[in-house]
Amino acid sequence: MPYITTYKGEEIKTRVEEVRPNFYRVVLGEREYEVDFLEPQKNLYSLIIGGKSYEVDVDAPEGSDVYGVGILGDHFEVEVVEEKKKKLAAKLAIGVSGRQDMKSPMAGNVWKLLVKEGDRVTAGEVLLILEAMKMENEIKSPIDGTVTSVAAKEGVPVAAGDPLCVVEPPEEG
Amino acid sequence: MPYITTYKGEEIKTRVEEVRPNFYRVVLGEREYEVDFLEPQKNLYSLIIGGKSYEVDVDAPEGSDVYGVGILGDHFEVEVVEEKKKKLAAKLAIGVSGRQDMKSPMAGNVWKLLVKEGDRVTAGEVLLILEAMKMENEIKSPIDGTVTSVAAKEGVPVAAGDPLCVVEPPEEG
Amino acid sequence: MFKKVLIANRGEIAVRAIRACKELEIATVAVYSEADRAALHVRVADEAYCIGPPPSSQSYLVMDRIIEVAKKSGADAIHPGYGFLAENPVFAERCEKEGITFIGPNPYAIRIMGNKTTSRVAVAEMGVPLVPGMKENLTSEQHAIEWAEKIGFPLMMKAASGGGGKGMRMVSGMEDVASAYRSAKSEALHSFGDDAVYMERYVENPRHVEIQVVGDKHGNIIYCMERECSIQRRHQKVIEEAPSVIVDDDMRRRMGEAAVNAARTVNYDSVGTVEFIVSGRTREFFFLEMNTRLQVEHPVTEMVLGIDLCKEMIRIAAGMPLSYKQEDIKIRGHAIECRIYAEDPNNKFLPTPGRITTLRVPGGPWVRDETGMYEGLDVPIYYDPILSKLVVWGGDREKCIARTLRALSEYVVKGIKTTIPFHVRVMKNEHFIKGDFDTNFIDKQFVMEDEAREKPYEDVALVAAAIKTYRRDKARAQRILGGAEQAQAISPWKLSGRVKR
Amino acid sequence: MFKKVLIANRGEIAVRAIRACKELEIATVAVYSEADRAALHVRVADEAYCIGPPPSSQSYLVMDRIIEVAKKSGADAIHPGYGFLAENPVFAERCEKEGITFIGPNPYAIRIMGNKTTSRVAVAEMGVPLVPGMKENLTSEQHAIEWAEKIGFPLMMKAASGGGGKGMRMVSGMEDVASAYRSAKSEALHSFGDDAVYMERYVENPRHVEIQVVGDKHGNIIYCMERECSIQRRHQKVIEEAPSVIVDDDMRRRMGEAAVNAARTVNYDSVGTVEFIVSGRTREFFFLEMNTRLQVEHPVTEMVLGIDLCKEMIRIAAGMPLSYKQEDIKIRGHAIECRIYAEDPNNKFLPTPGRITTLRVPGGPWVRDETGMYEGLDVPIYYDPILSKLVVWGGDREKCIARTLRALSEYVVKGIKTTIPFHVRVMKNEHFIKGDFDTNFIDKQFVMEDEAREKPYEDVALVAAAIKTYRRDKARAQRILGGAEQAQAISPWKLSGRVKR
Repeated sequence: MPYITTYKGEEIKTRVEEVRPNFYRVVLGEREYEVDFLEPQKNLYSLIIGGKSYEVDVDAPEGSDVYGVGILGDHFEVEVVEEKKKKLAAKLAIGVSGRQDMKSPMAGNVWKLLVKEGDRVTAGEVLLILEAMKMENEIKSPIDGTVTSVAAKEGVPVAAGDPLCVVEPPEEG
Repeated sequence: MPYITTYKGEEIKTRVEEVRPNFYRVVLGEREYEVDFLEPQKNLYSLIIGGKSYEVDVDAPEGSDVYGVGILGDHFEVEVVEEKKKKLAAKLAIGVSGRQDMKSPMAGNVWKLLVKEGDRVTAGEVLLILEAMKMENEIKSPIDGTVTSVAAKEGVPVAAGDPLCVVEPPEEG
Repeated sequence: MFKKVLIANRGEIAVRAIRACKELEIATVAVYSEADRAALHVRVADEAYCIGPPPSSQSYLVMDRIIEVAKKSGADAIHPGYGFLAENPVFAERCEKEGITFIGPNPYAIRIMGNKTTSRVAVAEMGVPLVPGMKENLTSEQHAIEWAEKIGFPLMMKAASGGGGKGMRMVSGMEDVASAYRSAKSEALHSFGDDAVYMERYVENPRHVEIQVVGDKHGNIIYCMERECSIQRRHQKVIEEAPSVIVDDDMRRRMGEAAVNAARTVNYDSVGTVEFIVSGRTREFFFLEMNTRLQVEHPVTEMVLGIDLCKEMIRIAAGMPLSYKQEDIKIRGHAIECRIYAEDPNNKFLPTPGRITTLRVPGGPWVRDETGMYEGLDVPIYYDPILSKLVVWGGDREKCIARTLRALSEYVVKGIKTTIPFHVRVMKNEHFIKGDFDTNFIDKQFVMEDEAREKPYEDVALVAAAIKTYRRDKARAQRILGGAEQAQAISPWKLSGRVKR
Repeated sequence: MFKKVLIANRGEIAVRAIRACKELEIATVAVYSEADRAALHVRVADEAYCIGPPPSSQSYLVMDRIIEVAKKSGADAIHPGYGFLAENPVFAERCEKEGITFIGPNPYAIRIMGNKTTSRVAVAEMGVPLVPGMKENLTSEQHAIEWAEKIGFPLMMKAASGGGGKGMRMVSGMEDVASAYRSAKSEALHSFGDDAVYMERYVENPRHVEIQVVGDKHGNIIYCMERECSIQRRHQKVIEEAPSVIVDDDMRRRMGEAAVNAARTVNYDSVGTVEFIVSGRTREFFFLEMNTRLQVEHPVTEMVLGIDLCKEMIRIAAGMPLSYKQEDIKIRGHAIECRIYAEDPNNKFLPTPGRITTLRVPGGPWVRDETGMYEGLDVPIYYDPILSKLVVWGGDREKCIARTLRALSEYVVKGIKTTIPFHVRVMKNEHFIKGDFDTNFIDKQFVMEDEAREKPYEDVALVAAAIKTYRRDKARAQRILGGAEQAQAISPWKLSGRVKR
């Protein structure tokens, strides 16, 4: 299947072929790799590529095309998307602005809620402070805009991915 | 639910009641225990009984009522059966003799097959030798009788529980 | 010896203390909050009692509940671990009054050493060197300006009840004295409820070197050599080692004797640590404070000396004399400890509570795993993020670093993020390898060097991500087609949901 | 130093050698049979190549394949581990011819020491004590009767190419000499393809004590003290320790010097072990044989000496001189190793291949896990049942036993049975604790004492079984009723199958 891999802003045409069970051919742009594959523990791969043995830790949150890949202390953020889906996404792209659904980056307690519905905020302004494991973590607005809804409540715990609040950019024109 | 627990040949009337989630009352004959229960890893129980904390390793082969229980180096073979089922089994009991379906006690290779269909064997006679992990393990007939079928083949691997052969006792009278 | 010891703590240090008791054949009593029923310390103790809701203010810090459990279970001693009630003189006195032995020093020692000012006054009398500066607190801006002239620049403005870098200001010239005074005072009040501040000389290339001391109830006090704890992130120790590269035999003896003198001022009668700040430039050392507990980093000392400090602490509390004389204390090789936190080093060190879904712990020669983790554990959000400590011994520092790197490469924790990758990167850093660092190294220099590092396995990462995507897509396609084999893994309602979509 | 080392082995010893190479910053090449693709040594090595089908005769023993992989990968040395090709002089010579360094002694040493008769002749010339007896083989029944008179009773009839207790007979009187001669000869022929037998004195209360030696290629040989290996089950070591309770300083020096003399006869130039049989009654010691490899039990020596024998072995093979002089070798504390086998101690020690579904490894102070296991591993049926080794150090033997018991109590292996419960029971045995045992202890005395032991937790076991049954029955009932929540765990076709039943 043809994919587009995005790593450090660069797009690489990618093809994956299952030559036989647990053996893949992967083409990354001009480079081609034959991969002896095993998954001895869930999302922990043992790859043998041209005789070299690698243990690779792969994390993929449900519903996301962005993978966190760990190899011996190094961390890689890689996006892999089907080629046709990528083209579609490019057409629909609306830039870095737009409506911001703020989600909790971790489980924690909402220690301080600093905004309410209708508040105007600027990019970088602290919206609320989460507390987890005795550490305070500021959640900041990524854009200038208005807080249009607030789901977080002070003193109430949230799980990773829970909605906290929504910031909408000023209407255009 | 009323059970009969059998341990070292002794039968003990047993009742289990779920007082609340993860908290049980267990009555063993005259003794009664209140048990704070947790299963942090599969079939590895953390029990707190009257303040005492125990880690208990419980194994129950699929379809068997006999449990292997391990606590700090000690091993217990315990059978727990519903009271009514036990009574039924008692009625049907046919003693220690009868047709013997010999099953493999472990995964291994059939190294030597020493009997064939129709052979007469005596109790304790070696029927076949299994090899696993560089060790030879003799499988002996538990009764005097005749080999009426042989499923094992020399040089062919078997899994734990696979049928090896059947020994039938001489017909009565 | 005690019959039964209650461990008034949780996590890896509770497990450490329980192990020591087991090896001494002493029964153990765990206490746990409602968030910790499944914690490892509950599972490995002989007895376990719930002492309240998750927040530590309602459980691990509630003296009444802990004393009550001790009495109910018949425990004759309490081990406080570190943190929580470990350095609370009121708790130590309360234990004494209830007839339960507090496994730690006498309450007087805890009280004197728990306060920066009283501890400095006490040890100075015994000739222990202090950073040149004030012995009282500042009373006004004018007072600060007068003293700044005497001390010279750069100097440090510090909160009397300080810790963790809060209420601290480096002042490089006279023009900044007044504003530093005001802001340090306000931060000190906010952080510690006490706005007392003082000033002292700024020690250049500051290194944090501490001496382990052990005293018994018969007046014997010895020093168990030093630990180097300069690898700190935001004033928190993250990697410790023994011995220190900047300490030679003569300096070790002088620091050791100073530490014993400091301990003697309070008739110290347990394991404890005298912390010094050492100038990396001049190798002068100055008393910082004394910690009246078993430190997080005690294992590095244990590994190089072959002495079980946790067991020795229990023996001493039971009134037994020290098992060692000063001349028995000999260093063999080198040891390093890496603190494994539930924090994501690739995402601003954000805390990462959650379920540990896969765990593979490093092993092999001279690798010690001090853990509170197991596979399946839900790491709660309520407590410190320390999960475990990896402690490694080697014949010398170079071998020890190579072994630590090897051990870290074997570590697998999935489900939550940990600081393991951070430690891998520190072990490969050339300044760390050379021993060329001070307490600012991680925050200032390492961060930049780390950003610029080579990543040799980029293509392997891309290959892995591509295969993961391919397998995920294939599994999805097969689920939609409804192959019976693949369907096993998912539930009926999920299946129908997907088919409908 | 080598650039790349091929490890011609599998399991825990392959992992051990790979760890040593990693710490020396040498690249590693693993080889594996088709049954071992998922094995830990494949996952942790830098390179890995499949060398054939599961049976070792078609993979780990095929010299051509291994040499081929070494050449293809550019390995300049081969570490043989123990077993397989470790003591095969032909393989050592083959490596030499191909220009690849064999990490082990010279082939001459392997050849001489690999044969009981030639090794006895060689060491006797250097004055190393042998068990009083014959230096040639028996030629006839009459010959046996003549020698029996000279040696006296009880005596041992032994196969010249023996090992593992096969072809051995204890003979207590003249009337049994002829029949023992015939049966030992026949068993020796059957077991080793060689029917040569000889006789020697029977050593009373025999203990197996061995001396670790290390020699380099520059003529230096030192001894690294002893290991006690008398805890054997059916002539296989299962628990080893260092030092031995029956060896004092003087005896240690005499045994060490004898071992060095034995090693010198073959210009020994690697790590090796000289095995002695020691009379528990008289404390006389006699040469048994020399093992020209790294032993399974080498970690106990490493722990008490603070020396990495596996790394030293690699350094020596690279031509480097010994890192230690005899006077550097000093014992600190005590160490015990428990071999963890895939055998069921509660069911006649039957082998138990299969999948490891849960694994929790012990940790904490001075606990060393030498493993080839991980959670999810399928233990294959083709190889030796050793899974891992638990190695524990303590300040003295008593502390070490207490710590070993503590560590064993933390071990959890589910899915397959292991010998862990057996080790728990040995650590609690009063004869073992006193050090009062010989090589017959486990098979003769321990088995009976173990049968008769108290089991304090019977009711807890019954409670657990009752709860398990209750929960199983409840889950079944809920599945049949088809509660959506419970149904998640099972597949649609299974569910319908159950409903129909």
